[in-house]
Amino acid sequence: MKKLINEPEHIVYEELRGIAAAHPDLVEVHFDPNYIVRKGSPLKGKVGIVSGGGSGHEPMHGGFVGHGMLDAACPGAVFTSPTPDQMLEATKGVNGGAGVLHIVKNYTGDIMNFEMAADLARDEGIEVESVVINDDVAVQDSLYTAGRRGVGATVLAEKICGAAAETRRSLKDVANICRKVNDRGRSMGMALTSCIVPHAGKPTFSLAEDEMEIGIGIHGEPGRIRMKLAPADKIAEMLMTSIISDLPYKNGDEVLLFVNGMGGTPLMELYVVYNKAHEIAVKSGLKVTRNLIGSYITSLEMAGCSITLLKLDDELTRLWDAPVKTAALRWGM
Amino acid sequence: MKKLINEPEHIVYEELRGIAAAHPDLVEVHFDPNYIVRKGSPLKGKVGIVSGGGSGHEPMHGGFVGHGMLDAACPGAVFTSPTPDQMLEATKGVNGGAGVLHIVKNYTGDIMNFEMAADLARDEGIEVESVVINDDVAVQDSLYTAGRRGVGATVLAEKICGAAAETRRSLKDVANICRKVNDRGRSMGMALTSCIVPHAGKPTFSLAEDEMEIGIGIHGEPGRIRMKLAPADKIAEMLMTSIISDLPYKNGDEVLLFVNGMGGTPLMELYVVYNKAHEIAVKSGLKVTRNLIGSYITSLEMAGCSITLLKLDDELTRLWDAPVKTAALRWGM
Amino acid sequence: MRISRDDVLNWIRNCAAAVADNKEYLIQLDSDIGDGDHGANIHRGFQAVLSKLPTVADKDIGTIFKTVGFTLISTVGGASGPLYGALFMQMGTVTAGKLELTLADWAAAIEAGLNGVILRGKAILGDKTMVDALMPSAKALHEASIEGKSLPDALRTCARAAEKGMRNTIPLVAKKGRASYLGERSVGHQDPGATSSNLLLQVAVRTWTNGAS
Amino acid sequence: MRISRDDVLNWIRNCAAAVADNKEYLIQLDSDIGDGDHGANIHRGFQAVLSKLPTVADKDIGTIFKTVGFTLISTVGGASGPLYGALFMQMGTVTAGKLELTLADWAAAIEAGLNGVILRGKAILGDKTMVDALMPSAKALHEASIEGKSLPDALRTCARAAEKGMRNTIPLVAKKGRASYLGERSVGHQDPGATSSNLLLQVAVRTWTNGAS
Ligand SMILES: Nc1ncnc2c1ncn2[C@@H]1O[C@H](COP(=O)(O)OP(=O)(O)O)[C@@H](O)[C@H]1O
Ligand SMILES: Nc1ncnc2c1ncn2[C@@H]1O[C@H](COP(=O)(O)OP(=O)(O)O)[C@@H](O)[C@H]1O
Ligand SMILES: [Mg+2]
Ligand SMILES: [Mg+2]
Ligand SMILES: [Mg+2]
Ligand SMILES: [Mg+2]
Repeated sequence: MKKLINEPEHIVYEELRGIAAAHPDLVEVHFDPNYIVRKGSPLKGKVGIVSGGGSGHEPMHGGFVGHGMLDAACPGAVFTSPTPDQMLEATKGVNGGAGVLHIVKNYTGDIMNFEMAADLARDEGIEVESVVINDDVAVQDSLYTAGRRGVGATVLAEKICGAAAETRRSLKDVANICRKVNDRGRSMGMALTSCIVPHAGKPTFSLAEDEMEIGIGIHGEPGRIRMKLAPADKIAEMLMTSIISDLPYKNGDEVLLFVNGMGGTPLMELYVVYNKAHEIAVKSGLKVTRNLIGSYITSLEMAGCSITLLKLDDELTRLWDAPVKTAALRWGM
Repeated sequence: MKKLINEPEHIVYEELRGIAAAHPDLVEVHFDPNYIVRKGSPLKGKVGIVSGGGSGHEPMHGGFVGHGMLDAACPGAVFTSPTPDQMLEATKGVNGGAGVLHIVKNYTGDIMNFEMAADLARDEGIEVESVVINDDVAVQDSLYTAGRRGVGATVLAEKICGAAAETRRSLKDVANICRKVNDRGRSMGMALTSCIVPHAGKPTFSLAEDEMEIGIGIHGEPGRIRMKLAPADKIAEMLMTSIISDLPYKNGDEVLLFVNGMGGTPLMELYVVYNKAHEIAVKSGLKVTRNLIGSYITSLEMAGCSITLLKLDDELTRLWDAPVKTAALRWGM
Repeated sequence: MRISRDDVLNWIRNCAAAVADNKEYLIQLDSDIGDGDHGANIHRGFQAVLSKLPTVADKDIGTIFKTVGFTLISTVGGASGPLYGALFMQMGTVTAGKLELTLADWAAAIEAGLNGVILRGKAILGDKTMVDALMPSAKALHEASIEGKSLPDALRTCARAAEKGMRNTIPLVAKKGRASYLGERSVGHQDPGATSSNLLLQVAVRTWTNGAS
Repeated sequence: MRISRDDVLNWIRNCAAAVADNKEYLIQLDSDIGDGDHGANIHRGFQAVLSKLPTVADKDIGTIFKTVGFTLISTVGGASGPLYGALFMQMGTVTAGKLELTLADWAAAIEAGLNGVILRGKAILGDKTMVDALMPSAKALHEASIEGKSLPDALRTCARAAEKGMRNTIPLVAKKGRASYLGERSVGHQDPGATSSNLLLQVAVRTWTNGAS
């Protein structure tokens, strides 16, 4: 296991200490229970936005805490949903009287732990809305599965909802905008290599030199299909075709095209994928008016990528463009 | 070779097309010869800043073209210095009458190719200054080597010089600021894995599961020492000790601490390294007043990190904080 | 033939030890069809339980179970944290105030715990989850209690049912939890949660047929 | 016994073919003590030369060499681009206007080329670079020319010197170029640039001792 770590059990703690040391201007890091909260929280009259999930997906979510995005992030152990006490404390810490939105990725553990936290927060008189993100088109039917996973659209939802909350929109509004992002966003991912969960110490799955997995999530779980390694253009085509045919996107739609690295794939390759994905979007009649390229929702050191498409409208575009100041996403300020 | 690519020979071309498609608001991409130039160039009366080098280090340099940083970047083949015609065309394209600064990393190839380009540009009546970045403390003595390599300080020099040029400082001033950054910056890197040069198709060097290389550059060249894999804290200590003792930094100095990923190492691990590096800096009496954490100067998909320290003063801090708007580094606008 | 408070405490301690021993095995099972953390998750939880236990060792069994449940909820995370939390919380509710348990009490506790798991996780038998180990166990205990079996016999029947339920998950297609993303590819693998549930019930036999019984 | 323009063109074409054949080998050598691109670099360059060659095939030898040099400069990159560029540019300068070369001309061309490489790269003999293959070759040609050797003999002596110079780089510690970063670890490896330089001179023998002579 080749990682820059000390003891696997300490990785999240040391990472959080690193974040605390690096970004005291943006965030405060609380321990026991662990959560990262925006500096100066709670903001009176502003809807608080809390997200969270297992660690190992950085910069999501801790790197997205700050002006115009999240008010708090709750990191669990690696690939393990955080516990309700974390979300409860974070929720209390960011409640400025306008209520708190929980942005929850659709995983059994995240759902249940956030549910318990929301119940506990409501018991303490805090208004909480939860929106579940489930944009992964690789998972087909919630009758036979735990439902579609929440992946790339989460990053977009956090940015867009954060912008809405910054303008003092109501909890109901912000939650509805979050649902809108989820309704209009679709993603699919693939892996060239597995990742290694630190406490496991070896790859979660093994892929031969000439194999890849299509339809993976972000937890090193095997994908839907194992295939022979294909060129980047073919991979972009497989992902884009599944995504575009799912929504379906219509001719003339304005979209945000997000090409995401899984953690071990360098930016150079993401631009090669972007090149083809953009071309396919245009050929399909879509107008790519916004984009995001980089490793924003990762799976430890996994090599691979995911693609997310979000159908934009004026409101979403405006909110996407609004200023944001976080460790990992920043513009306009 | 597990990469998101099509043909190895096309990787730079396709990447450049991806960049062109992704960032038409920031840059224009020229082909044959290849260079990326800031939108709206040349800017009258502004010193133009040109850098370049082999591809495979993204986002450096193409991701740094834009307001407040580079005016142009010249990408060579993977790990191969670009050719003089690229730098010549880029220099002509960004010359707004105030001269052009070439920021050159100290590699034999880069030096010679940039030298030829500068001569050719001068022949065409353009004032050119060249500053060579050589901040890698892993390489000890230019009597016995090609001299210290240019690594992490390059990113900082490009940001800081870009800010200076933006305020219409003279070519001489901007070049002097660049030299100052180089004089006050020191770096050292390490690798957990080799990278694979696309046209080679296999790792440049091979490391056993329990080995690492200390003192590597950014071209997959082997480092100075091969060692048993050590914990992140120990690695941070080795790098920081070499860096701090080299300058030497003095008690009370304000510094920028830059923890850089080599391409295959996820952000999570960089924060673990940052945690210790920051602690060591503080213990050594340094004040970490600015920092940068992420994969900014990479070596394809190599896993590993480098650390750069830059001794700040008011001028450098102000220039670092100035607005920048590029694909990979952005704040204040 | 009762289960004393000390028996209960010993069971919990032995569970923690058994989970520690099986941590890698559970990680391996979860790597095959999940995300490779189940062993680490419940190990972390039971270690926290171990350090919490002394603070409630003189309380009633209900309080002890509830404390275990609460501790698991705030330390395990993932899917299994709330589920094992619910199991122990519900076991605590129906044993509130008790200082010892009859076979009927134990059967009722496991049944209540199972219902807690089902209420939270909404899995049914055959979804390839811990429910596949817990439901047959609860049923076996319930029947053994009605049939008037001895406590050791009942525990053994229960453990056999748990093990069988666990093995039965192997050919199933997962319908709940992370393994469900794999669809048909989940076939041929034993569910990690069913495996850890079976472990707890095997430990009960080991602990109580040498000790209390 | 002269080297005609066609001979020169054939030599260049054969060099391109030899570089293509040895691409992987040169990449391997450069991976050991450099960055693994030397084979790809000069292959890219000589491919560009091949497509440029027809445009100057009817020009004098000096123009042909200069065109080769200029093409290498604008397509190879890295350290070897400017260096091989300088080699051919200087060869072109001293053969300007010529339509055929004597042994003395060829010796002068290689010597001028070597000086171009030294002027650009500032390496001395023993720095573990292409100079270690080129310098003995230039010397051998010069002496052969003075001694009045036949062209084939001179080419063979030169090629032997080049090969020896190349082999001599193996035990050296690199002092210039990328391999110098390795310090003592560069010992035991043959320099890629010396290897490609030797290749060009071996091809000269092969081409011109079957053809012109
Ligand atoms: N909805 C559910 N109902 C019952 N048990 C479930 C459910 N979802 C998952 N499980 C159980 O949880 C186990 C996985 O736990 P764990 O690995 O700790 O959490 P996670 O899946 O979040 O990583 C599965 O093996 C399964 O037995
Ligand atoms: N200063 C120098 N003088 C002469 N030859 C040099 C010098 N530096 C490097 N070389 C030659 O260049 C070769 C490497 O070329 P190449 O791999 O194409 O470029 P790079 O080192 O930039 O990757 C070396 O093997 C060496 O023979
Ligand atoms: Mg998990
Ligand atoms: Mg090179
Ligand atoms: Mg799991
Ligand atoms: Mg090389």
